[in-house]
Amino acid sequence: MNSTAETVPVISKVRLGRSTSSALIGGGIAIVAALAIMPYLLDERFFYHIAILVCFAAIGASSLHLIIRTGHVSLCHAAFIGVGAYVSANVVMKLGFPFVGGLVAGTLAAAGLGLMIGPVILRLTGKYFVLITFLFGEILRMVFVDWQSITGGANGLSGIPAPAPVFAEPKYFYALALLAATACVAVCGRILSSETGRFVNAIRESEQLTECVGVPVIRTKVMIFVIACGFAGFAGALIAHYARYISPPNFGPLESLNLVIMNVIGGMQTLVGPLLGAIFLVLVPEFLRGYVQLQHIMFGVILILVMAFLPAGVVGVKDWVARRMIPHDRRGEQ
Amino acid sequence: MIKISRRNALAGIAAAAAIATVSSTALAAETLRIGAIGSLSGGGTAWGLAIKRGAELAIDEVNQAGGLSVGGKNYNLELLMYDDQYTGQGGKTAAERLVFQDKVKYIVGPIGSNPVLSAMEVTTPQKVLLMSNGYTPKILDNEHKASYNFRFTLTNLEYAPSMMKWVKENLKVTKVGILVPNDAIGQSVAPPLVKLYQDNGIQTVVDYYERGSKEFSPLITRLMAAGIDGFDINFNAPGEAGLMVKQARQIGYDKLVYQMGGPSVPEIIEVAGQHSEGFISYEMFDFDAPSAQPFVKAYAAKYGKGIINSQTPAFYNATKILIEAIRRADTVDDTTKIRDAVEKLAGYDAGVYGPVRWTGKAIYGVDHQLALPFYVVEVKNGKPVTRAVLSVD
Amino acid sequence: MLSMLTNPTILGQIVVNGMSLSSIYILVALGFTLLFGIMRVVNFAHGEFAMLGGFAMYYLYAVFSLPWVAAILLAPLAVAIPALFLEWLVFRWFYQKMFQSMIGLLGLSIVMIYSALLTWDAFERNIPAAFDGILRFAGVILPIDRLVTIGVSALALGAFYFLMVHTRIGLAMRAAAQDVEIAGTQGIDTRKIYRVAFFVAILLAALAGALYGQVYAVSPFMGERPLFVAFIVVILGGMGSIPGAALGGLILGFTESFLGTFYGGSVASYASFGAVILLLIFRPWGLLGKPE
Amino acid sequence: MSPLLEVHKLSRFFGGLRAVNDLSFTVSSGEIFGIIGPNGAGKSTAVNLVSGVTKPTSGKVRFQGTDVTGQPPHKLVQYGLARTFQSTTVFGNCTVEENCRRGSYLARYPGFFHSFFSTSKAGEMRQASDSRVAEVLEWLDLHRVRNVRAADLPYGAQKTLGMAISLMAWPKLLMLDEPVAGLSAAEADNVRDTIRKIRAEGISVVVIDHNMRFMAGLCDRILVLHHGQELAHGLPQDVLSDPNVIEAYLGRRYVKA
Repeated sequence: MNSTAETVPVISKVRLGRSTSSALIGGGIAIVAALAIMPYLLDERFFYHIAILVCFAAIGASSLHLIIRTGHVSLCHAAFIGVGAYVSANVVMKLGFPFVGGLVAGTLAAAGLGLMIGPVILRLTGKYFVLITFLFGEILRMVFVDWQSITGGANGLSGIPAPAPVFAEPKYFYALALLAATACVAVCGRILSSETGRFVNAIRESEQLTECVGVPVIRTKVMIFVIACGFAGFAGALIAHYARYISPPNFGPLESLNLVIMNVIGGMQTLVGPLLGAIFLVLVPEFLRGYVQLQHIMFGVILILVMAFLPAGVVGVKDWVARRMIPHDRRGEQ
Repeated sequence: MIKISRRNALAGIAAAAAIATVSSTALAAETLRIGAIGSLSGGGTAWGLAIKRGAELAIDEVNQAGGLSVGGKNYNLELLMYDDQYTGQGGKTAAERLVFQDKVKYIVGPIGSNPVLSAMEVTTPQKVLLMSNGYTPKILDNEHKASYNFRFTLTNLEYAPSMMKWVKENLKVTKVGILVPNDAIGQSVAPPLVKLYQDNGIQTVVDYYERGSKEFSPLITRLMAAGIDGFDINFNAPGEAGLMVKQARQIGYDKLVYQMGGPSVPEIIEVAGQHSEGFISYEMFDFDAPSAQPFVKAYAAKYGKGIINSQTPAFYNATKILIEAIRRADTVDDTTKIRDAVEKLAGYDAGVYGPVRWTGKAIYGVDHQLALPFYVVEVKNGKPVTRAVLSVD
Repeated sequence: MLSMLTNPTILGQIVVNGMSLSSIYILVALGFTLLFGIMRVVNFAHGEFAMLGGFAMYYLYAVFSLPWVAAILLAPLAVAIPALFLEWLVFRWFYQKMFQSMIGLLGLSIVMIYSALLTWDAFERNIPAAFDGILRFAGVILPIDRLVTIGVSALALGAFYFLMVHTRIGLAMRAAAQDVEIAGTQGIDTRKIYRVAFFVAILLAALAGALYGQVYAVSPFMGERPLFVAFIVVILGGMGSIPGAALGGLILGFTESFLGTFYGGSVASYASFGAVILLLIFRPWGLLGKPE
Repeated sequence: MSPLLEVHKLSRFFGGLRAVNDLSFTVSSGEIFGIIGPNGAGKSTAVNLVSGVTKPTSGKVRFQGTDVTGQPPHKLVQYGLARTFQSTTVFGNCTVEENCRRGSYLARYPGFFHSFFSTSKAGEMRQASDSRVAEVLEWLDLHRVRNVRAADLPYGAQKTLGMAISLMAWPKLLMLDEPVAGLSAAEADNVRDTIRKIRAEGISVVVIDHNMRFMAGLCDRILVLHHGQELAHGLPQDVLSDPNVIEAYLGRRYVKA
């Protein structure tokens, strides 16, 4: 037993690149912060619009990241965004509540739906969870299309009011969206860095072992799922009152898949991943939009290249840099 | 890809600059840009290409004739088009970019209620002209009366009454089966259509299917069991409509198949082949008409001999009308003047549909709906043959 | 309703529709599940190989006017052989990486669809039916092209079954599907197995696409529906289970046919999704899959 | 002294297969109790049934006089009944120390609210748990490798770490599923010493293994399972000389020899 200490490498040795990697993460946060204030420097309405879309994507992707950290990849997250959007729009337009009422109702409705289905579907793991959430998202989309009295059917709901007249201007709405996104990411980050995060990580790495040290696994997963769905509903309410017009394709399986892509492209291991992914997935198609008929082909090639050469996502660039700096480092396969 | 993310990493400014360079390809003093929005992704791609090609043909014509002279200057026209992915979100983003980033003053497209309604939220407050096509009445009938929107193809509200009269007199159906997609078009048009049939004393059996289905035999079997003597394949995308005709015949349905509205007949003939014989249809454009031949030739020269989507002439027409209005208003900036010029364009003939006539006041409160002639055709020996030419009342 | 159930014409119709739907679903799903079972690859580009099969059939049969039998045999090969280059270029990076493969191959699917769009334009093409006509049999109307579809699929399934059960390479593939590492240590050349499995999977997808294209129509977007269906069929039967894919395809085809006829399109969609969700909750490994 | 654990007529059927059938035994405080049997005898199913991982078809499990039949594993840990697994014993990607922190959920986790706002209650619990982690690591001789990634430990040390994780919850009874499977003789001896150390702290241990030599030298009492049923039950030397047991293990022809 005593000999073990000499025969195995100590972890600090392996992680020679620790300071470089934390510098890179810090750098990532600095880039995000710089991008966040950039629209105000440029002061162009279209940049505000794009920045707002990044904020929405960031809330969606980082809340999905919470679920992913429990080891479950949900393919119906956009459907929960839809629940928040439709509930908020209805509460404001039909019941006459102010925007805040819609925001709260949308958040609670999505969280409530998460609480209803979470205990059932979170018993499934891995690919089975992916599949059941895919089907559930598809059913919700069909409900959005068919429940015409509430959702306006396939034609959607139009004429949704802005949160306040001043927020009809993207410049001011961006402040709201940025605040919301920052708060959401901060809460997600705090959950993951707290003791709760420790046991969330444990659940992902081995559900069985974690259950047997006394962690109520299902209850913890449901709690995280409900919080994440709540954030999705929150984002949905914001989207409804920004776009002023919502329709089912905004909340379909393709959008859910986009949120997963943000996580995978950015990196599923840390919260920085989905943030980079959100920026990536909003900006890259915008770069390409001008190449009218080639845009999709270029985007597809980018997806293939990132996944083939950075299997850990864009965040994995730091490992790639580290490998260059430390020639004999261990392979960073995940 | 690594290049892009590094660029992000180095400075956000660079990213923004890159967006700007991609979109604003050197605004030369002599270039006038016309915006376009259309779906170039997924199932709506055929329509996006129709907008793109129709507008390009109209612009080419003007440029080849030496450009457009307005206010003493001569402009070379250029089309700037963005994809809307056939969604509301995409329509809004494309409109934001055209209006605020590229400072475009007039937009042709999009097609489809979702992208039109959300693009409208951006363009109308900025007084940007939107020459679009979608089935929902809200495109013209909204809180901004005297808006900056015009519609260039007919919807069921325009053509259905005259079409119904013709169907009732000539086809003598008593019980009609209708299959519609469960999407924005289907949900907009099916209820008024059913009501119209009922008002004319004709029974209906309606069923919805999910967009993207290819197998309609079960649904048609169901309609047959209900004892229909007419099958109206209204409002389906061309491929789906063609499959419905083919599959109905294949499972032994031998009564009438027709459509009171919807896609063009050549596409249905292509998909259904010999089974399309005897099919009767509303048709928005007659590609065999002598007046259409210059357009058809120009299309084939530029895009090959494939089937021409019937929205293509509509957007060719829309672009030509827009250009003519700019010429008459004698301004490229004052969109209110240009709009007024569009409204007063009655009698102008863009070449493919005959003289312009505006309608819509009774239904939408504003005369911004182009009144087009439309046709009833029957497929004989694999060719559409015109049986009647109808017009909006 | 009751009169519909007892009407032999309608019942016959339902069965033939169900069988022909099922047979195409099974062909697509088999390849999808084979790739997942052996390489842990979620091939989101699977439908696009079916699309290429459709175009290959279009050119061979409708444009070059080859005899139908030659066209239906050559079309899958015309797709699967060049596809081996894609295996080398793209797929091999994603073996044994479930999520990376999902996103990377989604990228491939996008590239394939929009390259096809640039090449072939968006409109739908018809492949003239080889066996047009109706067989009337005891009051039941049977479209002959459906029967041909069923027959060709059955032959392909039989050949596939023979390959998997009675050949060495099939045995090796089944071993690899069980556990790649163990198969590797037992002297099975996994790289070769991967290539063969890929070839077979693409062959089946392209054959499905050729049949699908002839029964329906050919266009760059025609792969979306088969992929969607393959996904559901494979969930239903059990990811990676080959008999499961066959059973899942049969069930889905018949459900769509029965429910569509009796209750209409909407009910058919809700009911089939709901049923699959219930199945996942109570038997997540699918009808014929194995629990992990 | 009343028994710590009472298992009464426990059965579990999978379809037609009787994985465990009518199994009864008791474990007293401070005892090392062994369950042996050939592969497929139902040993792991038996542990799973007692520890709540699998629900029994019939029968009762009582712990300290309380009926805990069918309770989920995390509840049983609260009662004081912990276990290890045959294959997944540690969190491979974390350090040894982090493994132990994850094991001490009950002592460490103050609830979502306290943990989110890092209240003083959370701080106290964290400190208490950290010192307990240090104590256990020292006790089981793992403190030198506390910063090593668990997957990089030798297999024998991983098994010890697995026990350390379970011990973080202060159990009264620890169930070990094949603790020496795949270990060398020297490593197995190490594990045996560790198990004795644990018992010396007053913690009862239930060990499941098929290695007779190892079990005979360790356990106070042994139960032999065969085809899901009890074949013999008693002191190690009596059980191991039982002809039925020898037959089950080695085959009929060895019985007379």
